[in-house]
Amino acid sequence: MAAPFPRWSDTALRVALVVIVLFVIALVAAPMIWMRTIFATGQTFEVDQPVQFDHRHHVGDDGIACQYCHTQVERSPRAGIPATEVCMGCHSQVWHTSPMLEPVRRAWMSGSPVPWRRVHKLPDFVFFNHSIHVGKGVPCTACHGRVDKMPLVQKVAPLTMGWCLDCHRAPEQHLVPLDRVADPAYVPKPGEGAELAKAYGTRHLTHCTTCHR
Amino acid sequence: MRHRLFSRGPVAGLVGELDSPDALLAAVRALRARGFTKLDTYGPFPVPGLEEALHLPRSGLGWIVFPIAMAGAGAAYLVQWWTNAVDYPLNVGGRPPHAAPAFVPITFEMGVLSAALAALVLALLFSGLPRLHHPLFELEGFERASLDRFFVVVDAADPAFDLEAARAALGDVGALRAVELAP
Amino acid sequence: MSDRDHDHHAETPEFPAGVDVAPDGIARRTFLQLVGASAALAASGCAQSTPPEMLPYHEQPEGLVEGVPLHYATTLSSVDGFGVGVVVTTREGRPLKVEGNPDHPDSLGATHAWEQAAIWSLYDPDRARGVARMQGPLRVPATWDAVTAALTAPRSDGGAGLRLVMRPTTSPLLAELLGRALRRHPSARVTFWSPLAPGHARAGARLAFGAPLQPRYDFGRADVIVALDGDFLTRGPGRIRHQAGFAARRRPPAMARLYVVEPSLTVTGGMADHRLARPSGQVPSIAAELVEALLSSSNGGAAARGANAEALAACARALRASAPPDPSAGNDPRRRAFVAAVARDLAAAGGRVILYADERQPPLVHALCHALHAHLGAVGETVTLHPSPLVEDTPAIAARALDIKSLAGELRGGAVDTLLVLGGNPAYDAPADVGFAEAMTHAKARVVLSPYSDETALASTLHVAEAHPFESWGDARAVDGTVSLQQPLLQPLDGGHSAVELLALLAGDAAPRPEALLRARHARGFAAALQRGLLDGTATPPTTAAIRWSALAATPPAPPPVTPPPAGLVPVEVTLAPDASVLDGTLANNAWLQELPRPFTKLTWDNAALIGPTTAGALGVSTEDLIAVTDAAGRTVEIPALVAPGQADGTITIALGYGRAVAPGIGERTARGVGRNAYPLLTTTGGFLVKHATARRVGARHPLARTQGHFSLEGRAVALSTTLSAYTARPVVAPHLRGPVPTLMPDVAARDLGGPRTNEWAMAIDLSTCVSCNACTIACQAENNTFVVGKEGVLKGREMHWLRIDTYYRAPVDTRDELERATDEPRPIHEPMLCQHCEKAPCEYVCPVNATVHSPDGLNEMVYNRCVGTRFCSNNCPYKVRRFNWFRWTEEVPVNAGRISLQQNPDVTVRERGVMEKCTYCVQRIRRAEIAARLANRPLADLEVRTACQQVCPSGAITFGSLTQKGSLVSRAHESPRNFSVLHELGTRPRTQYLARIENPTPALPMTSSDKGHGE
Amino acid sequence: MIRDRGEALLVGTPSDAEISRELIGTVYRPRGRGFRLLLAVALLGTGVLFTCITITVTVGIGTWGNNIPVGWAFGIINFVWWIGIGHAGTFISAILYLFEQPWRTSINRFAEGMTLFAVMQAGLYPLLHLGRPWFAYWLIPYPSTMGTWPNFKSALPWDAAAIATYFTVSLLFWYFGLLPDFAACRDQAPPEARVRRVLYGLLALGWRGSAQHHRHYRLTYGLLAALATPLVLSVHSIVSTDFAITMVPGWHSTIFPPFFVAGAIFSGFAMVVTLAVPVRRVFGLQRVITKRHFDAMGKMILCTGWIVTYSYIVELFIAWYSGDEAEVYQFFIARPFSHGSWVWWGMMLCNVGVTQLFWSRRFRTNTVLVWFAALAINFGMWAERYVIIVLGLQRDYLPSSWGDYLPTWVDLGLFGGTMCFFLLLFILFLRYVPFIAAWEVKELAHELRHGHAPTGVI
Repeated sequence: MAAPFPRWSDTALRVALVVIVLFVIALVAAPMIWMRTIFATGQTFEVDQPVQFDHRHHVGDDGIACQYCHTQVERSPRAGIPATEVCMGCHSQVWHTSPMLEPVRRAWMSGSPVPWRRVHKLPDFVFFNHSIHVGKGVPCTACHGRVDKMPLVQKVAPLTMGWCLDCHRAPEQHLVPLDRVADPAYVPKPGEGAELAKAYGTRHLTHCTTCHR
Repeated sequence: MRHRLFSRGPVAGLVGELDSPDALLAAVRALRARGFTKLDTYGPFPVPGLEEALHLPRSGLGWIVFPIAMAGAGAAYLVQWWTNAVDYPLNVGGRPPHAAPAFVPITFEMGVLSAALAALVLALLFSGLPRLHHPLFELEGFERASLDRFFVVVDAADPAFDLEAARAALGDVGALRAVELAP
Repeated sequence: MSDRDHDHHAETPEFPAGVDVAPDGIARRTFLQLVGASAALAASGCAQSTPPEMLPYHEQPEGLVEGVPLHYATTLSSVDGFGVGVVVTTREGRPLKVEGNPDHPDSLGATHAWEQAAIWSLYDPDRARGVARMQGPLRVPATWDAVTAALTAPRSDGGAGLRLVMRPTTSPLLAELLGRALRRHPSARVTFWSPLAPGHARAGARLAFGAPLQPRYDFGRADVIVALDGDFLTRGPGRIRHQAGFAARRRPPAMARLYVVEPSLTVTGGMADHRLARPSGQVPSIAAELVEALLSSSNGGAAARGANAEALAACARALRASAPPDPSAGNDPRRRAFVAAVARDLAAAGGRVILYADERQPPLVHALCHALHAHLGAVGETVTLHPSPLVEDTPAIAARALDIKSLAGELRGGAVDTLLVLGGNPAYDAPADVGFAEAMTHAKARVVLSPYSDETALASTLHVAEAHPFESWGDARAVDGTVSLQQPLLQPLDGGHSAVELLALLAGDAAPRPEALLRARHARGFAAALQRGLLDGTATPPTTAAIRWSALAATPPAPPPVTPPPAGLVPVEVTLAPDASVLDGTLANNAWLQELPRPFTKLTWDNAALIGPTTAGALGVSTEDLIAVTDAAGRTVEIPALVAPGQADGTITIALGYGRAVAPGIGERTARGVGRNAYPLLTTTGGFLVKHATARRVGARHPLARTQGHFSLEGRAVALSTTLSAYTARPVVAPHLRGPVPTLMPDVAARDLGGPRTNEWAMAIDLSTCVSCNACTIACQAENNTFVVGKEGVLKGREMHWLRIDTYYRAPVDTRDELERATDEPRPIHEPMLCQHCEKAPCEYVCPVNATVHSPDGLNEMVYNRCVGTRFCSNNCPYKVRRFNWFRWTEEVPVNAGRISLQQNPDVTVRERGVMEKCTYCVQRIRRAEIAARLANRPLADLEVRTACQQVCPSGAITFGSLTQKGSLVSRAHESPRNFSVLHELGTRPRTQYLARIENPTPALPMTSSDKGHGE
Repeated sequence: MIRDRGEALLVGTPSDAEISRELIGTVYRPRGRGFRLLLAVALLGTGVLFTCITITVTVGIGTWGNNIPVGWAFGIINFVWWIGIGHAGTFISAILYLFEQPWRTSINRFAEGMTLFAVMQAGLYPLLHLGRPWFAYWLIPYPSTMGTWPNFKSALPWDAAAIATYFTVSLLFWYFGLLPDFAACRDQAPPEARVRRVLYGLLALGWRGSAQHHRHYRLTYGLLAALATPLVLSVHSIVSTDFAITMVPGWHSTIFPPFFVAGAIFSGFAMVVTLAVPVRRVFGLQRVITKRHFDAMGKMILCTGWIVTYSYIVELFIAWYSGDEAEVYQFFIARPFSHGSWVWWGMMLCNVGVTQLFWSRRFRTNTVLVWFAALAINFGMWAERYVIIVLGLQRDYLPSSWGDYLPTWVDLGLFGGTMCFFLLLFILFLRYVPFIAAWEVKELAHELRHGHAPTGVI
């Protein structure tokens, strides 16, 4: 009887083995890598808004403080989306004819709100509280980045649990004086964070009910 | 450690076919007596005393597997310790984060697992497997090596190789046939 | 703004769609437009790919801070018409949670289960919508004008053909409007009907004082309390106050003593120091014996003499005569000893006594109680008398009042062309001999105001959906007359209307504006009242009315005829009782209440015939056997039996409010098919007491869903009790069940991991004052988004309540057979059981994914989104307080889905299928308070954080706080000599600890074996 | 006839060729009607299994009978039962190999097959019984974006590791042992079976039976045996910690590891007998699987059966001796008298009662009687797990939370389903794999001919 396998079969087998091993490795590695890409976290993608609201202009040029529109950020778990009246507060005077602001005016007349698009979204089982972060010297930029340089707001942080933990384990690196919390340009001096942490009694909260309730 | 079966010269070696383990033993002893050293045998099951007859050293595989097992176990323990006690220590039921007794089972299992895997892979490598094709397979009737026949091969690479002598030796021990392997 | 509150679809890797309930778009949209937060539209926001919408307010509502709750003071009227002041928590316009109003005299900051459950009724998907003309069972939508036309139209007959039916009410506004309406229609008459109206009590007061005075009890001052078939802890006006006062006197050393005579275990009976299980029918003669004992100088002492002794004796004779002769009286040593002991205590108490009877007792017994109060000098001491706040007792209206039986007569006589029913459900709950359902069809125009398409609504021609109290303006009085206001928290979800509007129409006001009417009624201090919830200085001063002794001594009513039952049938005395959950049926459609385990029976989603073991033996029935109960007139009710400990021999107790006959498709879907209707046994003559009934076994069986199946302590020291005397002799109740336990484990304190030591949260529960009123269970459910599982779920042992109340019978009992277990005097003890937050939690170390771990401040944390659902933690929890989401409950039990999801607390995760859950010590409240305190850079004060169960408890049995705060209530409770840990020997070191129950039995009565025992 | 200590291990003096024909030839025999019928049944049952799995995963664990307090029931019972069965195979091939028991030779191969297939069934349950099986991978320590890790103080990760290791090592051991026989299949292939020749050739990895191969082969085989031996003992010990580390009355017990291992081997041998009897009959292997084998297995059953019995006695004694009211109630009232206690009586009858029959050699060597006894023991061991898990949970510390358990049709479907799935795998194995180690039988025959003891390695 002839030999069961020709000469080349050994080479073929070895190649096949290598391929299989690589495939298995990829099977495990690929999703782990994917979860860390901006495509999974949704970072750096500009979200189209019904009104092309330009933070660069409002914050950067006009120097309007964050709290002027996000009024409740210091009292509420949420920064809050400004009510239409807040927009109209200025824009009934300035640019009150700009076609760009037409949707806002329509909203103001009709009473039906402007359907803004959400950029920073946490799962429903995560309870993030703006007031305590802002109130303890965590600047807006720590999570939202240089909004004053964004024509359209985009997500700069992955907002993964691991990312939250990084800061909760070592908040010092981010802290700024309370009066500079809303100042996107402020750069903390070296060592300042540690002092502030002492001053504000900053705690390293990594237990679950800090965020999950 | 794969034993080569190709050498310069007219023949690659001489194959003798025998019909019983005892005949095989006899053949090997005879060939050794005639000074042949590069011998190999083939048969359906390991014939007792054959390895001694061939003067094959005991496999040293165990010496490699042991450290691998230790490494596997060690890694397992480190992972448990680092994840539970260092990276994210939590108060779990008031138990210490570094709970050595609780880490034992997995440490043990991983040790065994790595040892077993290592042993298998090494055994194959040492015996030059997998090797689907082999010149002996082209030898007519060799398929009975896994059924009921026994073969002894005298490698031409053997410094003491002498076709006629080998043939004679095989004849003496009552080999069914002695076939030359073309290179 | 975060879309947690509005975007219920959020799809996330850890929690796929469905984790959070998606209410049906329409309902929530209309709803939220109405409340002005059109943000609701965010419900359309969905998958990650297209970012969800965020809808800002048009104008930021006054005082509203997103994510921060607002509180409104308002009022809920009980079925008996009395108001309970409440404070409602709202978030972004959604009412979420009811709390008691601390300023309100009849709430004192606490509520009962019914007030808690009101929030469910608000979002009840089965509520009727708007106005409709009824064509048979068909609701043909109509306009408000139809109602206006029907009611404002001037009548030629001066209202001779106009009849009103109302629930008992104390509302000054309604009183005024009713007065105006009756003046406009001089010959119209009004009927006040509710099966739970305090009729006998008022009749008794009339007998005693000549006027329907309203007694107001101060249980906090009473040393001796005698409940003559009277459940003052959960029934009648001022129940919450009663419980608070009573609880105050159940804590040693200054303890009151409670005697109870009753046919079947009530919440009050369960707290008795001495309880005599006897049929209601025997109570009058027992009362008589009590008077005689009191008057016999041997134990009466000073009380024996006194001016009115003779009148009292006459009264007692009258009672004897009125009661059916009961042969047992003579040869009943326990009864005699009991009566003697009560008499002796009453005489010795120096006026600090309360005698309390319930609606089942004839007026004469109520009168006797008043008389005894006066005689023993309790008036002004423990009892004050106030003019009745009930509208029907104001002379002008009383003159025009008509009892329901005569009303039915008039209806049948064809004298009535227009019948106006303002709330209530007479077609269902009127006495059988009235036959109201049939009678009302004789009226041509039948305008009915009711929240559901219930029996009465279906029999109407014009049905107006009644607005929920949280949707409408109104007011109500407390027992002492204090007026509290009821303000709407949102626009009517289903376009409902209130009795105020309809009465105003009837009074000729074409376009009534309830707010204006109310403002006009209480012109002074209205704004302040809206803030505080009640009008200052509206309490009526106690009256000093004298007992009319002569009238009391007058001739007794003739004893009812005794008809011997046919052979083969077992004679029983049936006592009807409002159900512990659904009362008279008004709340039958409330899923929370339906699933609330009834005290003692732990029965859910059903009513049953409670029956004593001996009687059950005679009938040859056991629990879940169907029996047929037939009254003297041959009316029969088929109902499953439930062998109940502490049920008097020869009696059967049946809860009312079930077996709703509502048409399929519309009406109360939750209530349909639940339980059996016992109203056929209710008659105008017999009332709640059906004498000379008979019972027989039917043969069929009916499964009963109960949350507890085993009531014996098995001799385990899990619920401790002892007597006051034993306690004073040896204060530390259980030295072996407290303090540190030896362990080989190195002590890993929470603070060594993940953060500095801040607080050490802990709880203490006082078994002396827990009466098992169940308020905590519902409060927890409302606060923590706990789903209901339906009868099927309970039958399978899958109820989700985070806090359950375990009831054990301490009387020595056989362990295996329910029948044998039931004894005459079961001596129950209640033990609220919730997560014990063990410092060495067995649940934690078995979780493979760290989904349940310990926080630095001593909480046993349950991380739903990390849980994979091995249920290992539940197996290893010796307290079995963990609950598992066996299904996606919104799909498995549809009532969880839809509009009710608007009630869900946005601070608490809604749990997905397949994850474990349990009590969190209301961690959301803790964190909220912590953040507030840290923002203000101040430490947390004691009691700044209150758990839902603690806040609601009328007894104040639950204490919560931090052990690190020196002198905090909880740390003192943990030091108390009564303190013990359940299953202490397991070394779990629970943070929830218990205070042993102390009882105060009289030495005059023999102690049952277990009195000494620590729960043996 | 070659005899070894009385009973024959091998009847007659088969030549290597005969052995090959008998044992290797099976894979080339044409399929019979019986096979097709059995296959149909197995496939049907497997269908049921996957239907029930789908229902469980889509609707939820609620479709099972579990409740609070009985958080674990059929799922874990069947898991432990299957794992237990999976013990005999490796026990026979590893431990008996190290102890140089010649009688292991002709039964070890399909005992190992049985092990693998049983472990596969067992492996299903821990996944299925999860509330959210799609997150099962959270038990593995991998660097997640959440920064969270498993808790290695829990017995469940131990379980996962133990089962995975046990399965892998058993698989390797089995496959490694098969190499020479795959080679034989390759070489014995009839001309028409070209495809299968290639397949077997691939599986044989080019095995040529060279002395050089055997040199490493025998050492490795011994090594794997030496590694598998502690595994056999560790796996069920670790499984038993699922219960032993808790405080549930009746679970919290230090005797569990040895108790469980003995029980596992007990049930394992019972299952081997259950399978060996029909296989022997159908394939006419009376020459290879002889009374001697049943005699030996009978002795193993008797011995392990007595260890189990002893454990029962100790449990009762300790419960009484501890004086712990929950324990006492659990063992003396709950198990014999409460809801579902008939299972306890069944367990006692089968595990303690039936075992005693194995005292008689005549009984041990009567394949028919032994087969029925083995069935009884299979049930008895399932009942034991039911008693421990369900009856334990039904009556724990607080009487208020006591509750009863009843399985649903999904529970039963899953259990029956796994049995059919097991059957399916097993008959395919019988059909396409040399289920008796031909090369070892040849070796054995050779050694018996020469009358010297079989060679071990170490």
